[in-house]
Amino acid sequence: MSTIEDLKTAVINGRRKDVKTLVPELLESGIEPSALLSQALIPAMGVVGERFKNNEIFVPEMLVSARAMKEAMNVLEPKLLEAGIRPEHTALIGTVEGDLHDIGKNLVATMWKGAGFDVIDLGVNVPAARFIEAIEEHKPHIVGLSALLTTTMPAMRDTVAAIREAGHTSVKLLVGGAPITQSYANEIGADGYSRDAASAVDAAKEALGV
Amino acid sequence: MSTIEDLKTAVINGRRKDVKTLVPELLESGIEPSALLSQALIPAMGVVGERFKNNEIFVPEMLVSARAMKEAMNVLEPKLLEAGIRPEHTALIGTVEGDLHDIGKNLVATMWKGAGFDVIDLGVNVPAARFIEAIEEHKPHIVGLSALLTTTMPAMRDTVAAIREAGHTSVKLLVGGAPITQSYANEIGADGYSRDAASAVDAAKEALGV
Amino acid sequence: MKYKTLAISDPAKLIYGVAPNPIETRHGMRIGGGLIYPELNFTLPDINIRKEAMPEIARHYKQIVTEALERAAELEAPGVMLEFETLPPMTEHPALGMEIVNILLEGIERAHGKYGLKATLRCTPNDNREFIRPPVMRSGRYWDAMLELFDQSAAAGAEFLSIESVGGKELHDDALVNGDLRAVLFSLCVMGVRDMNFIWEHIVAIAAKHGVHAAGDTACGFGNTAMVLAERKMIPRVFAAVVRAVTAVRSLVAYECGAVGPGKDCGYENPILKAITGCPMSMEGKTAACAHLSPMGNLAAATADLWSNESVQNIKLLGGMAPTCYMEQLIYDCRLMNTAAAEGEASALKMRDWLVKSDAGLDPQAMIITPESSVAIANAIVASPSHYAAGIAAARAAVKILRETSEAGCLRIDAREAGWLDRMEDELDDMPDTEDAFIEEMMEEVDLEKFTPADYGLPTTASA
Amino acid sequence: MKYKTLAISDPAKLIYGVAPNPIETRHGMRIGGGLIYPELNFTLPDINIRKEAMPEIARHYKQIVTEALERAAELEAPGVMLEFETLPPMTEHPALGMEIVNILLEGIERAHGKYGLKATLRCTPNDNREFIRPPVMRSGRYWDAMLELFDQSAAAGAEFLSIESVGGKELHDDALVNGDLRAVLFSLCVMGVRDMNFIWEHIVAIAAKHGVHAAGDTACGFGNTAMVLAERKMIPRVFAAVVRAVTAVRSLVAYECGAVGPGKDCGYENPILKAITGCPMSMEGKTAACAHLSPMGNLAAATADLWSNESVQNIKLLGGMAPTCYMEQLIYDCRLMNTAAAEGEASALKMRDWLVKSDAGLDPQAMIITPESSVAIANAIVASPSHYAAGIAAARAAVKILRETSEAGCLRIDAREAGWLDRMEDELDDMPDTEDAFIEEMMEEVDLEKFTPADYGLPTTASA
Ligand SMILES: [Zn+2]
Ligand SMILES: [Zn+2]
Ligand SMILES: [Zn+2]
Repeated sequence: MSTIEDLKTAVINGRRKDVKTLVPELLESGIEPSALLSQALIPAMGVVGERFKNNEIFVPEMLVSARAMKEAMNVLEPKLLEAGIRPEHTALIGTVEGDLHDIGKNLVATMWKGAGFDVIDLGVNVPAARFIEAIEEHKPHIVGLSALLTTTMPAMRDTVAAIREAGHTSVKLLVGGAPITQSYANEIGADGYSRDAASAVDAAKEALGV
Repeated sequence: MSTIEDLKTAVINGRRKDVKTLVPELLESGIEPSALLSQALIPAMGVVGERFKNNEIFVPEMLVSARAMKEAMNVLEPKLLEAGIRPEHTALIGTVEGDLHDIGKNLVATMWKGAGFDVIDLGVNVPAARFIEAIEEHKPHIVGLSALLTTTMPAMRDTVAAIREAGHTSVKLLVGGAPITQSYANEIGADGYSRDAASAVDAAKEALGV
Repeated sequence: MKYKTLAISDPAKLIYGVAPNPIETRHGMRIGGGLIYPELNFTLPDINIRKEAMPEIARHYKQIVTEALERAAELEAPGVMLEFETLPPMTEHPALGMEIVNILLEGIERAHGKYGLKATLRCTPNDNREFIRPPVMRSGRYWDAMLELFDQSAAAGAEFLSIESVGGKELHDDALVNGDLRAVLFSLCVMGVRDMNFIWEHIVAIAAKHGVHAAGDTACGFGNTAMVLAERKMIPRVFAAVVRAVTAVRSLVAYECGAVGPGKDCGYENPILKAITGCPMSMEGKTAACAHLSPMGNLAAATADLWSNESVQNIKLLGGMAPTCYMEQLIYDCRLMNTAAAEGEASALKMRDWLVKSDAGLDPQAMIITPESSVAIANAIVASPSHYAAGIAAARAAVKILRETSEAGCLRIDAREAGWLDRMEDELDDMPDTEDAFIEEMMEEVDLEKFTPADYGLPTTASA
Repeated sequence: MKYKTLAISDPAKLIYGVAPNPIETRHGMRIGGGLIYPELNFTLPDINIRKEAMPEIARHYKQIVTEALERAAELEAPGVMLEFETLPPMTEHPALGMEIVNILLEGIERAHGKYGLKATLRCTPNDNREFIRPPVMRSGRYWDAMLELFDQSAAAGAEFLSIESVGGKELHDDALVNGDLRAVLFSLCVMGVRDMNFIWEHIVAIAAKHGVHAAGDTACGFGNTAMVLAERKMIPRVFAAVVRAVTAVRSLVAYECGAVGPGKDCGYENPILKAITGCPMSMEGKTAACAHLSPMGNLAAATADLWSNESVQNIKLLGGMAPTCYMEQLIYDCRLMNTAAAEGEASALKMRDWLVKSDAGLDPQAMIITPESSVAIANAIVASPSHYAAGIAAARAAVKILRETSEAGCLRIDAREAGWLDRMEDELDDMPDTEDAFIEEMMEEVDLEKFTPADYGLPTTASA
């Protein structure tokens, strides 16, 4: 008989087909959807994220695991919603206005999803007003702002200020991107900073205090 | 008979001995001390400063002229004081706390003297309190602050702030030194910035609006 | 394929400072005519580019051109290329861009008058078309503004026109992070080639109209994205190396349309293009560490005609403003290479070989652009009947080079990466014979929300 | 004079990477043993160094050592020297300095454990004695704190001890701006030599106590002040060049007292000292443009055993933090030179000669430190009976080199500067025969408010 551990291994190894058969099988055996999520999928992505951080695997390998997790979530998500179970944390993410870079932003979104966050990706070139609108709609715990150009750093600063001025003082703002430093993050009043995608989950957890 | 023009030429050429004989001679001929200052010495140093700025002469040559001017001033100064004539502008100058560099600061002082300013040199490693004390004592129109280290730039910022907080809002603050830029000068609220010693007279005049 | 043979088929002739088709500038630089010259790049510190900030922005550019060219004159540089890579709002609003172009051109003339310095300007508007998602590639306000800036800057006196065009990028980022060589080939050799043909026809026409040079393009957003991801250990270096080889096929189209060089600094595929076209090329390496770290810091100089720092903000370093410091560094790099070359061909070749040997064995991406590798890949490209076939051939040639040099002990490949050579070879073996078949397959797979097939002259669906 | 003959009397043997007396580090670098290694220098951005800022300051240094050594490992540097040049408050309060020393040493050990990287630390406390005016040179809290930091950093594991000592600087700044060679000789060869003897006896004793290396000093505040003033066109280059030659006499004293090298990066007099002592030397040139512009960007590397960037703030460039970017640049510079040298002595010599030829003819300060000039000046020094005589002899040798090379058309001297050679020669002709006579003359002229003669073992007045 298959176990939760098998599902975890299948996600780690990025075996989508195995995942596709394991999930219904485990659900039928009476295991709760939430248990599959918290005991197999999220820990699996934790392992994968750790391996990536330690340079043991490359992004393509990590993304194969992420897709395997998504395969499972396609089945689990409706069931979790039915049971009234929502992800503990909601995250918004976007690249600031004037900036079109999305690889880093997308990777962070993937890693956050792997950590079990509900992630809403606003895309690139996102004006401050759009961030605020989305904050009011989705009530996220965390917002990730990305900038890859020195000349869009001011847009990041302005976005942080606009969000705060709009009264959203408790949502945690995380910033990152090639030109951004910890001291710039402090200076503009962000709650967290991530040097690279690999550290984005740690940074988010630290900002959330979990 | 010697003329004011001869004195000017002697200063430009740094001929101290000639200056030493020309000054008494011209005074005896009935020319006012203030005329010697404004029509010979200051214009002479203006020419020298201009030549230096245009890379036609080196500092050692400029200093020879400065010493020739000083030779003249040794005679003229008491007479000017007697006649109640004080330099139009008083300047304070110093290198900020924690910083020991003085070549640039000294050159600026020399150039300002050449422009007819009364210059009080506070030396190097000057704490903000010492600047304020001296401002209260000498009531200068202009204060020059020098910093050569990135790590003493904050001391420059603090000194500017302390002077303003002490209520000295109208004295013009000029900053300079290798790590200082125009935008840093703006940022810390200085009234002027000089890229190098050669431009220090222009910068001072601009700040004073003369 | 326009080029059927190589302009430089002997690797020993693929060398810095010398190109079969040199270009003379108005002030008398001869690029590719024997000397390697510095090409200075620069950008703003963190400033919001708005109309109100233009006086400050103008001050920055004026300071950059004045101080950097003064230093170049003091160090007696035999010539200097300045590249003005615009920032997006400067292309979106050509009046802003032109304000800077004019400041730079004035600075160049001032330095020529004052010091006799030979300097010239390359103007590189951004390709802003991707600001709309999916991008509108062949019309619209971004397209119009870009052409306007090309036209006006050439009219004002910018002697070289370049761009880092983005056609195909819609799918390429994902292709990279997924390590998907098939999607890379589609992005570069199907989409990219089509867009290059479209855009370069226009740039060449503008250059001709004003008597200036259509210089060249770069697969920066493709090959350099791969390089940076590899440098950050996000994707395998061997994969990035093969991507680099394929980018040559895309960048080549500019020259097929009439570009004459110098190719843009960040095109690490340029040695391959130099072998094919004989046009001079700009390169960047160690002295572009201010912009990105590099696994081929010396090797990149081996075949360069201009030597660039890629980009540096106008911020203060202890020695001076950063662009001035980098100008100095570039000049000394060039001086050393020119000193060797002044002693004759054998000395130039010795210097070149040391530059190559310094890096080639340590990184697959370096190994791919040695003179020998460049000629091999160039040969694979010109022997191909189509760009599609050339892309596959370039990739195959690259895999072969990596395999052979590593087996011969001349290149160390990380253990984690070894399997990727087989994986890529398998992917190449599975490629359809014809481009039409490939397009038909791909149109079933790709995300049509990301790009507009019609903008690439592609059928909207596989069946269409 | 301790050295009566040269360790390297054949200019062809005065070459980068190789010193007659190499030094082995704990992790196995052999400095002067065949390879040229990078020496990274770094400093803080604009931060007020106060106790409360120490967590932030510590973060900066930790980031510097971690990221720069990671890059060094990625680029497979065969070894790396880090230099920690303290900032004044860190020497004034040795506890602050030691906090950084320990962070750097931990970083070095971490990189050794993780990557096998061979790195080592040079600790260079400031000479804070001049914080009091006139300085107190042989006692007092600045002196005590400095010795304490030397002692503690050596105990903690810093393998090399250096300083940029300031003895004689009280009069030298004025000597420079006045172009007064006589006062330069007094500052360097009378005052400086006496202070060097005093301070280096102490440093050598501390190094011996902890089994580490007393490395060397530099006349940075003298020769480099002259160089920067010349670079800014404030004093003639020929004058700065002659000052440079004279600084060698002062810096030599460290080796006479037992220093073993590597001499400090910013000592452009180091080639002369290498010829005399055979000790390895650090140098800096083009890749120190971040710290100061240079007229000998390539030439400076020709005889170096370590290659340094002199100083860069820990600020963000587009490619990474500036120290990491400069680490990369230094490594590539060294790689190129080591690649040539790996092919044998003739190749190393060829590379060296190109480095020399690149700059020597364009600037008097460069011409003074070519291998040939260095050996000539070194010969003049060791043939002299005293430091006083050596100073005059070095200056004469320098004037002679400048005159001969410019007459031979090998060096271009600016028209404005031509008269200065005669002027300096006249000053040298007028120098008294004996040091005592010189001291007697000078004590009448100098400003006794600027320094304390007793601190130099000098009579308080001429008559005393
Ligand atoms: Zn680029
Ligand atoms: Zn120094
Ligand atoms: Zn240093």
